[in-house]
Amino acid sequence: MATVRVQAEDFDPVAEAGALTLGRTDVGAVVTFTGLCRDEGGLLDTLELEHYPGMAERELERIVAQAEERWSVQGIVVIHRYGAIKPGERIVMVAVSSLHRGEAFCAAEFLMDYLKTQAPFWKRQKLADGTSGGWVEGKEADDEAAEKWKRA
Amino acid sequence: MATVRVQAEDFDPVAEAGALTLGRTDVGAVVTFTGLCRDEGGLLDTLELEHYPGMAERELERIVAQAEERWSVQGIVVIHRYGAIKPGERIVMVAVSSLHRGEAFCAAEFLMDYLKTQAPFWKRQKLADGTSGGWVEGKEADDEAAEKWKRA
Amino acid sequence: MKAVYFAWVRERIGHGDEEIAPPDSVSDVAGLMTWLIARGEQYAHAFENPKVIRVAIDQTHVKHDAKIAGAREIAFFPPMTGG
Amino acid sequence: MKAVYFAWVRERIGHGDEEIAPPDSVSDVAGLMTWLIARGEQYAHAFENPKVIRVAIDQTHVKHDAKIAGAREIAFFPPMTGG
Repeated sequence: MATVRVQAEDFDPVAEAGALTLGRTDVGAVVTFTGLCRDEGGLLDTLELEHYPGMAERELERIVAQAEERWSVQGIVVIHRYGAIKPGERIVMVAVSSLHRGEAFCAAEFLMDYLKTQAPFWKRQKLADGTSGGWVEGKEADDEAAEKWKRA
Repeated sequence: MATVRVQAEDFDPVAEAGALTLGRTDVGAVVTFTGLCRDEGGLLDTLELEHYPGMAERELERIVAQAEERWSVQGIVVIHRYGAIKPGERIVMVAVSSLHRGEAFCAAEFLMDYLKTQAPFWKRQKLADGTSGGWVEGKEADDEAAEKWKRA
Repeated sequence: MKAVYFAWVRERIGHGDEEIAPPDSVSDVAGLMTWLIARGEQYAHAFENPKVIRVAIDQTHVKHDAKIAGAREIAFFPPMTGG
Repeated sequence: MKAVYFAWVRERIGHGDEEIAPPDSVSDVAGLMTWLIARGEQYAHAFENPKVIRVAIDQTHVKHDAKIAGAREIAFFPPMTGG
């Protein structure tokens, strides 16, 4: 059971993760990750998220399929927003349910690491002083985080 | 900011984790773990959780302090129930907020690994057929999970 | 000092806590377990495999070679299974 | 085939998509970038550091040595920064 959504609207992490356990008594562990827009010490006004419609959904689905192949999980939810996002707002969430905690932790971290480097989204900053902060640059740390799953 | 609670009552993971971001615009990542009572394929009627009052709270606080020393986190919530717990109900939750996702994932997994082997709680199973399933035995996998943080 | 027992250690011994007054010759946790075993069958059963028993002095985990002098509360219990 | 551009690649080129018809001699992604660069300054700017450019053919990531024959949609974009 996997849910993948790419949307402009905010989402409710509780309701989304709750769907993984609703009416079930066979789930042992749920790990959720929520990524939020930081205000960068007051410098940021808005984060503008561009995405590649169609490919964004497909790529997230591919990443979810990889996680499902690699770990024994019961359910996965991945939701990623695009468009204008204000400080304090949610950008992305992943939730994973499984029998035991190890699988849920690994799969959730894998999903985030892969999503960061593989899913076609790009962030641009609009600063509080009215200027553009430019496009956020890809971080080497993110590439390394994704690479570690190949060695593992 | 850390919240540690040991209680018989159920808790609301949403509200608890929500407190980590409420009114804040400097949080980048929230990782939550929720541990639930599995019905073991219908065999389990109730999980009875015994704890060492006083030490349970102290030990959880010590584990939280270790996590705070080890990773740069913004907030931590740890809640552990005791008493009679039915299949599908929550047993434990940890939530960690931080600027970046790596710290939140590591700290949450560390908290769970340490809690499993260090916090004075013991599970006994009451089976659906009315008999006692006996005390749950400590798993070597849990000891190994806790050990890995010493090598890391 | 007060001895407290949890989970199957408590069940085997038959009660959850008691005041104990070991002689001065009993200096560490291992010695205290040996002294307790001599108190009766139920203790012998609880401590039949001493190396699996976890011990806390005044609510802090300790090893079996920890000294017990000055302890107010000594707890004996099986490996923990919370979470 | 359709070329699509995202983020600063799109901004530098000045539009998000266009129909392109490279000659048969252009066989792979690297060759297509070279061919695009010859189309004008805005392309030269977008592809000034070709090795940082990521490419997808029909919405699947590919390397620069991937063949373009049969492609319906080729996307060019900077390293991704979602999440």
